[in-house]
Amino acid sequence: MSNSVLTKVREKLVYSRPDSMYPRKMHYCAGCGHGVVHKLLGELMDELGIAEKTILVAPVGCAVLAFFYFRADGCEAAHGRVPAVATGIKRVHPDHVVIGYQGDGDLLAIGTAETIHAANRGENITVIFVNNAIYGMTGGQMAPTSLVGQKTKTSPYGRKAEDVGYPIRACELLNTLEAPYYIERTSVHDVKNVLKTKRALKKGLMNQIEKRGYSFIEVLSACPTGWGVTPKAANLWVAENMASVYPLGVVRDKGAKA
Amino acid sequence: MSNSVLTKVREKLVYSRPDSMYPRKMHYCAGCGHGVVHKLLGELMDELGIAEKTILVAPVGCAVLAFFYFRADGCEAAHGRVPAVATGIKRVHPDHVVIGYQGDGDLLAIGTAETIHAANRGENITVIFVNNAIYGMTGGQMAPTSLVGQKTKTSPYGRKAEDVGYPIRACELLNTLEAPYYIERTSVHDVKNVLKTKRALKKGLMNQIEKRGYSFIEVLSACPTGWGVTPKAANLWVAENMASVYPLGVVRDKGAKA
Amino acid sequence: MTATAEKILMKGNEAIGEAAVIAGCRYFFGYPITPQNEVPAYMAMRLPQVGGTFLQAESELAAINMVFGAAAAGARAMTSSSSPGISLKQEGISYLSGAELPAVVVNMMRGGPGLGNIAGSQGDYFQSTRGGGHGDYRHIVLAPASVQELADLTLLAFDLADQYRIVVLVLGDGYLGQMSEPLVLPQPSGKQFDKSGWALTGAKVREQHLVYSLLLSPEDALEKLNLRLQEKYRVIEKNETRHETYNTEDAEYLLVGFGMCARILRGAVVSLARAGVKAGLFRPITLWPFPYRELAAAARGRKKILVVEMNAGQMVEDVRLAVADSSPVDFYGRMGGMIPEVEAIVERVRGYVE
Amino acid sequence: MTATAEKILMKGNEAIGEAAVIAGCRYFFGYPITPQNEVPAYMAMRLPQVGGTFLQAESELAAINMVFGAAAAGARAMTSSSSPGISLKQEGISYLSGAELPAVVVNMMRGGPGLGNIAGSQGDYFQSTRGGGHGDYRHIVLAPASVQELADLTLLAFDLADQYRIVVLVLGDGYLGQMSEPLVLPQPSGKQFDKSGWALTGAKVREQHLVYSLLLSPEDALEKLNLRLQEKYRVIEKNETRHETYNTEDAEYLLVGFGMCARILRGAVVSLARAGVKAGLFRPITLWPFPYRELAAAARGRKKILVVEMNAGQMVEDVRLAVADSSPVDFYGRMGGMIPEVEAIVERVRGYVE
Amino acid sequence: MSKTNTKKASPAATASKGRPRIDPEICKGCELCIEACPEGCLKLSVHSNSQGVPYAEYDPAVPCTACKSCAVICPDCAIEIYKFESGV
Amino acid sequence: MSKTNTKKASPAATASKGRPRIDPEICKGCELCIEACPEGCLKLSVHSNSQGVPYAEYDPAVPCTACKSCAVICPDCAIEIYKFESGV
Amino acid sequence: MMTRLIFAGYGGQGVILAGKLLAVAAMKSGKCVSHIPSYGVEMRGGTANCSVVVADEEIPSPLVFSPDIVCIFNEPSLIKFGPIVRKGGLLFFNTSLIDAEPNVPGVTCIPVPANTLAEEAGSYQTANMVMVGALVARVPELASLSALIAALPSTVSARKKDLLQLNEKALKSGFDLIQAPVSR
Amino acid sequence: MMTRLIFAGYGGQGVILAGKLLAVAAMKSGKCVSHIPSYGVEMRGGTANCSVVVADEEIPSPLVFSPDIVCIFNEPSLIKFGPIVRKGGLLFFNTSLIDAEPNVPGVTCIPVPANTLAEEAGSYQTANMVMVGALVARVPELASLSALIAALPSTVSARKKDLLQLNEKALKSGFDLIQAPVSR
Ligand SMILES: Cc1ncc(C[n+]2csc(CCOP(=O)(O)OP(=O)(O)O)c2C)c(N)n1
Ligand SMILES: Cc1ncc(C[n+]2csc(CCOP(=O)(O)OP(=O)(O)O)c2C)c(N)n1
Ligand code: SF4
Ligand code: SF4
Ligand code: SF4
Ligand code: SF4
Ligand code: SF4
Ligand code: SF4
Ligand SMILES: [Mg+2]
Ligand SMILES: [Mg+2]
Repeated sequence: MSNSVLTKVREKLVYSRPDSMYPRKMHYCAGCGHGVVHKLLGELMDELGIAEKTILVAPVGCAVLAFFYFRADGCEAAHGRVPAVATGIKRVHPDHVVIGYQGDGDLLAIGTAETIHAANRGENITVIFVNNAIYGMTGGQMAPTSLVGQKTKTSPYGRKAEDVGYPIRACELLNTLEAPYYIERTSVHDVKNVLKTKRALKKGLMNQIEKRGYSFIEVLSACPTGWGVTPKAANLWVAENMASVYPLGVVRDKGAKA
Repeated sequence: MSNSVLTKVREKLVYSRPDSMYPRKMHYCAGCGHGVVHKLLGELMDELGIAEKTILVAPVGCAVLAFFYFRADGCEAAHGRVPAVATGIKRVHPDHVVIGYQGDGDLLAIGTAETIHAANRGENITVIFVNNAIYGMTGGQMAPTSLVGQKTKTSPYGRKAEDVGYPIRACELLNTLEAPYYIERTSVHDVKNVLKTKRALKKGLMNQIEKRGYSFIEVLSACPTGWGVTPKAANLWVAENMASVYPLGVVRDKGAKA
Repeated sequence: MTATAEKILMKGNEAIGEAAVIAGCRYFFGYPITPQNEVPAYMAMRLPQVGGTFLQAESELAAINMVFGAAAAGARAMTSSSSPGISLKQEGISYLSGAELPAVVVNMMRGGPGLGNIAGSQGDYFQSTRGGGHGDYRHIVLAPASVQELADLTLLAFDLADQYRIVVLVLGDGYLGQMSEPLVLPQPSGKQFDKSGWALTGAKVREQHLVYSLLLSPEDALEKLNLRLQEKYRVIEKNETRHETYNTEDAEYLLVGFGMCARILRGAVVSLARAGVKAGLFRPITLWPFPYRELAAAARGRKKILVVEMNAGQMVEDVRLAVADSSPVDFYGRMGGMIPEVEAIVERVRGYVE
Repeated sequence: MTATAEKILMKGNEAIGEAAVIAGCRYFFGYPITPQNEVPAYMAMRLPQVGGTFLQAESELAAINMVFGAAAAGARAMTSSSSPGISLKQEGISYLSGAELPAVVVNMMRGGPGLGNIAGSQGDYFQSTRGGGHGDYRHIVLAPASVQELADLTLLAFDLADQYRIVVLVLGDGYLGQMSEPLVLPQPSGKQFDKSGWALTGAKVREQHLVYSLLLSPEDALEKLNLRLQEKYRVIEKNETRHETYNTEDAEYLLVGFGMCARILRGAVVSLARAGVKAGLFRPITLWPFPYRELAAAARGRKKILVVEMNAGQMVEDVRLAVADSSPVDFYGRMGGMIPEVEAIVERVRGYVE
Repeated sequence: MSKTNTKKASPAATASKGRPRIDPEICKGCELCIEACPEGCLKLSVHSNSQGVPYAEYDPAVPCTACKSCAVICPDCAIEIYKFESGV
Repeated sequence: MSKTNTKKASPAATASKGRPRIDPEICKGCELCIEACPEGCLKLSVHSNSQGVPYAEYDPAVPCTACKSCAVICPDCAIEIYKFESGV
Repeated sequence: MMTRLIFAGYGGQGVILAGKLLAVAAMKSGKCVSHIPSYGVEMRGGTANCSVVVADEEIPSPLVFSPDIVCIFNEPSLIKFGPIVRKGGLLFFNTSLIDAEPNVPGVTCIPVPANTLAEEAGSYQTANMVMVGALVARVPELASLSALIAALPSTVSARKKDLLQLNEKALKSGFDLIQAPVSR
Repeated sequence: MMTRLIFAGYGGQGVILAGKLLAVAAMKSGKCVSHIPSYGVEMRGGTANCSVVVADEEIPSPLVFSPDIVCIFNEPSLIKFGPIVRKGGLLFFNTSLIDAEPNVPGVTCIPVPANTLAEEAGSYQTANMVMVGALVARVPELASLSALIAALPSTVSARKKDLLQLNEKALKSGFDLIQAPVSR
């Protein structure tokens, strides 16, 4: 890269791959939101110095290999069972940072019961919920969060609310429970929201470190492949279509000063 | 029974076992709320004339034999899967009256996912949820709805909220979904509330008959055996302890005139 | 296969879907899992066209129990999944079996155990033939070996299910599901099955119908159910055992395999014949009921039996049970989604000759 | 049993719980189901007393996956259930097996299929020994026949699980779980197992540890795992096969049964001896690995082998595999929660004599 | 039960408007009807049914208003209510 | 991409405050960085990486403010940002 | 020696505990014993029963199908278990709740006014103890009265520890009932 | 006769479709055929390939481990599949994206400027067709050009029906590329 006029200028590296992540190319599609969330998690592991006591529980979904990218211990969970596996780990290691990472099929379809009950127990874990309104890994089937009218492999004529119901809002669902400490919905469709997501994830991790209880961060995230559009168009779709169904913001924060 | 002074008076039978119920002695313990709910259901089958097109899906729980008591078709469902079985039936027979009957363990523990998703699809069924804050059939273990501090076989030191969380409120949980048409919580701990419960059940059945969609009636119900108290004391406990945690009343009614 | 019927090139998973539609199946409940995703996708597209219901369930558990409901209501219903998803359905399958409901379940097996991978495998033979669920039940297991058979046996599955009020498992694998082959669409069998004696259709003008498997009294109820089931199973063993042989007349070596392996073994038999080695193929088509007697007869007098599976050796137990001490039984298996190659089998058999 | 140790009368299910506590198990995750409810109830009472964690999971699925987490974290963890609940755990057990995690699972079998009833049964033998879940895995299956053994074998189960990084299934039945018998509490084995090489304890000062079974490449990864598992299974078959015989020396008839049936058969042997009929008992203690070789040896030269089970005939297949054509094998079974009576067995054997 | 008997059973009892009929074999003796009766008409029998359970019985000395409360609360459909028609 | 180029790249561009460094082998060509750069510094290369994917590249003609937007949005950690230190 | 017993009555009458007490006492006396309650989704709060086996040798099955001895606390249990007692067996029955004289050919029927004696002993809840006392008085090879008394503390649940004295008294009163003709 | 082929390139280059078209054409010509895509959780949007077998007899395995013929669309695929072609086999490679001349001993390498010809034919998306055209020109026993053209409508997805003409043109241009020296 030639920048000849400025050759004398000292350069300072101000942004780079987080140390807590291996220098491995991630397997996600171009423009996939999972990558962004991973990066934020890596950055926070750096900032909070928690990689060495983190245990990341990966879902079955596109993020099935998530633990390969972090310099931390990692665990698989059967499809939907991340909260149960994370519970098992956390009960054994109450001082470690146990992070559950899940997609919408994993967390809100097959794993509905585990999600609700871990939240209801107020397990002191941090759950990161990547909502991309589709089953990415299996090739684009309807998710519980797919929008009304959305065409997928298993809703080829568009999601019909009368037949299969409406998108489920995880944050609002969990907000009916007493135990959860912190619930927020964010998005990674543009720079501003990526940074907001980072703040939310940080809060979620801090809550756990400080033993305040269960934190849940839902991240609206693009799946260009599953939606059959370009990454740009996908992020636009998040902003224009998803964010209205899934309002961004803090849903609950027991730690917020009133 | 001697009523000699009145022998000449003509008697009219104004209350008796509903015709839709077989003259069988029910297997429930003395004072069990399930019996009351069954009776109401029988009365409504009479009043609405629906027994012959009713298919009752019984849970695994003390009500596992529910279908033995009604002159209607009946179906078993594996523990927690009543909503799935009812969905299968209803999709085949959209004009029949499909009633799901479930206990708190069945509906809110093992069957959490099925409960939420059938509600979210807005299946045109009527779900009767008998909440007795305990696993009756298996001998009194903690249920998702057991109260904080409640001693059960699996919470011998009393339910600790910090450890296993708070009682879950099914109506409020389902009320975060868009599809359900009608959600109400009632109780059968005294005569007034029994009659209210009947009205709620009627509404739930009428909604189905009129194809309005999913109805959910939660009934607070005594389990004297599981709680280890007399029936009287049990009904008192419902009134004094359960009703404050589980507020009675209509949670949602899309059919109500605003 | 009628001579005039048109051949189309179709993917195995889609052939299953179309065959089910031809069979009159109008209710499909499923949950996505690779490598069978084309089955639900096909049904999602196709069933609405014929007035049927496709429903993506919230999980495999929900799916199998929706099938329970639809079957209890008297409909032809099916679900489809792959290994981990089939494990989740075991409780439901046991319930279907206990309640004697007819249903078709498709398992396009993938590499296991655990999450494993999505390549084709035959690692679920034991689960399929010995009941992965609890209790003494059996289901009919059909093992197709081509796209044509995926269609034909799916069609048959619905008839058998209704005839015997039993679960029928169509046991394929990821490779069969993903491959495309020429297919002549099968014709509906035209068989009718009367369900009016038990199906839940509303108790108007008749006694109530109940569908359940809770039988509290061991002696008077549950043992009786079990005895009835066992009796039914004996009838099925008698009438529905299916197998196929190829080149067995004067074979010195008998190759035994099912599904994908059977076609590879057929290739090996051809190769061996070219090399002057007399080998034949015995291929169970029903894995339960297993063709014990037929295999015992076919095995008699052979120098060696070679069982080939895409697993660590499961059907080989049934082969041993059939053959007992009459001929030595050898096993060759590939695991984790690997598929045996014709050459490896030829080599193994030539080893016997030398 | 040490001579000085005090005997207490304890219920089978509670003996399991106390033995687990003695074994150092501090994590129990379960979901209620009859006839094993005293296990979780006991643990709910007992674990808090020793600083352990009892957690009633929201379902059997959650329970087995919590065990997965706790085992991955390096702890001794267990779950317990009965037939339908065990069916639901099959996926999780396959995952545990694929990830090679040590765990103890208790199944107090009840009558099936479906909801069945809550009486004791042995209907899950196939599921237990052939892997009800998907893929080529095995778990060690221990079949206690008394309250004392429920305790002793539960203790052993934890050691075996850790030693081989495998799931160990303690396979009892409702009758064993509900009955009370004299028990001498077992002593901890004192064995230590180093989990520092793989357990999830935080990647401080070491490489990351990962617990998973997703192995995408069939050839390089998943087949390798399977080969390693099979190798391990061969070692276990060699070292851990357990059985017991009674009165077999000059027996003309060999009775074979496990668990509850074994004690009834022992009674039959005694009765037959009184009647002058020479019968002996062969009792597999490990159902997997099954004592094929030992049984083959014990069966040689007997006039008849009688297999007795509380099911429609499941272990009898393993007996046939062991015995092959060497002696005729007969079967007597009761189902649906029924238990064979000594008299019926005596009668059957006397029938052979005449 | 003391509570029950003191409820409303005033000495100057008017004539009954009806009566409950309790099937002693179906009754499980839960006493909920006794609790529910606003008139205090019901009490637990000193006898037991064939299951060995003392059952609820109507005390005809205490006039019944045929209000049905007892029947409504009875979990076991053990109670029928008969209303006395005016004319003879 | 036309949009990108007209964004802010005024002819009277001030000197860069920094620069992004994009690893072409890690880049998947999603173009999100291009979209995100407020200065219009980035474009898709006419070349492809060894995976055959055209990657994003920095156009040094357009001054970079080292605002990090491109790096923040990049899902693949393909971008490093270097800030030019004043002194020297 | 192998004696197979069934205790049967209503749930709540303490039949399970009666069996347990006998089993513990026999165990402490060096016998092989087994105890198993019946369990089932029967009428909740209905009848309850348990099987007890006391033997000198290992016990094959804890379930008792044709008992040598039954202890019957109420009528429904008499109807159910009376007919299955083996020829030559014993049938103890609670005359306080059973009006009719049992008619079981080949079986010796022993009347025990269990509730009456229990109430005399201080609590109607100890009818089960009266029965066990009577049982061992008649069949001393099962366990001695002193073994039963010694087994009480470990058998009776913690909540009911204050009833220990009453239980002992009831045991003795049942024992004396049978022993009486002999000792007096 | 049994010919085993692999088509390999990037996802999106239409290699699966190329294989499918050949299979359909061969099937319509009375051959036994099989087609199977590779599938896996590989780098998403990464390489794709499919195996095709065309034979006169029943096909044992649709998977091809040592192909007789490979059609290679990009460099990573050349690296992966070049070495496994059996001795005496053919390797068609897309010179538009592959710079180096493949060095595979014992294998005949046939250069096809697939993208270039496709663009000339009107759309760069039809490079797959160019390749199939070239393939059957060189190996006519697989299928005829006319059979391929006849197979087009049933193979190309509905959304792309408007591309039918372009596809046909591309097929022909690939065919002509190889036939040229002979026919001219
Ligand atoms: C028991 C089971 N059922 C189904 C699958 C198949 N499966 C894998 S990932 C997945 C869903 C993925 O969707 P999501 O959770 O939204 O994650 P994404 O890929 O979109 O990030 C499914 C159904 C499985 N592996 N196991
Ligand atoms: C898969 C499975 N798990 C557990 C059980 C055991 N079980 C039967 S009923 C029941 C819970 C009953 O509680 P609830 O649903 O609240 O009903 P209730 O008896 O209180 O009316 C349980 C856990 C079972 N039969 N199947
Ligand atoms: S399929 Fe969707 S979620 Fe999965 S990696 Fe690709 S873009 Fe991401
Ligand atoms: S245990 Fe409870 S819920 Fe069950 S029948 Fe008895 S009182 Fe009713
Ligand atoms: S009807 Fe009313 S007044 Fe009469 S007994 Fe019943 S509750 Fe009492
Ligand atoms: S409420 Fe019914 S069951 Fe209860 S005591 Fe009264 S009559 Fe009997
Ligand atoms: S740092 Fe900012 S100005 Fe520089 S290239 Fe990136 S987005 Fe553009
Ligand atoms: S955002 Fe990253 S991956 Fe995407 S084009 Fe830019 S540098 Fe490449
Ligand atoms: Mg998703
Ligand atoms: Mg309950």
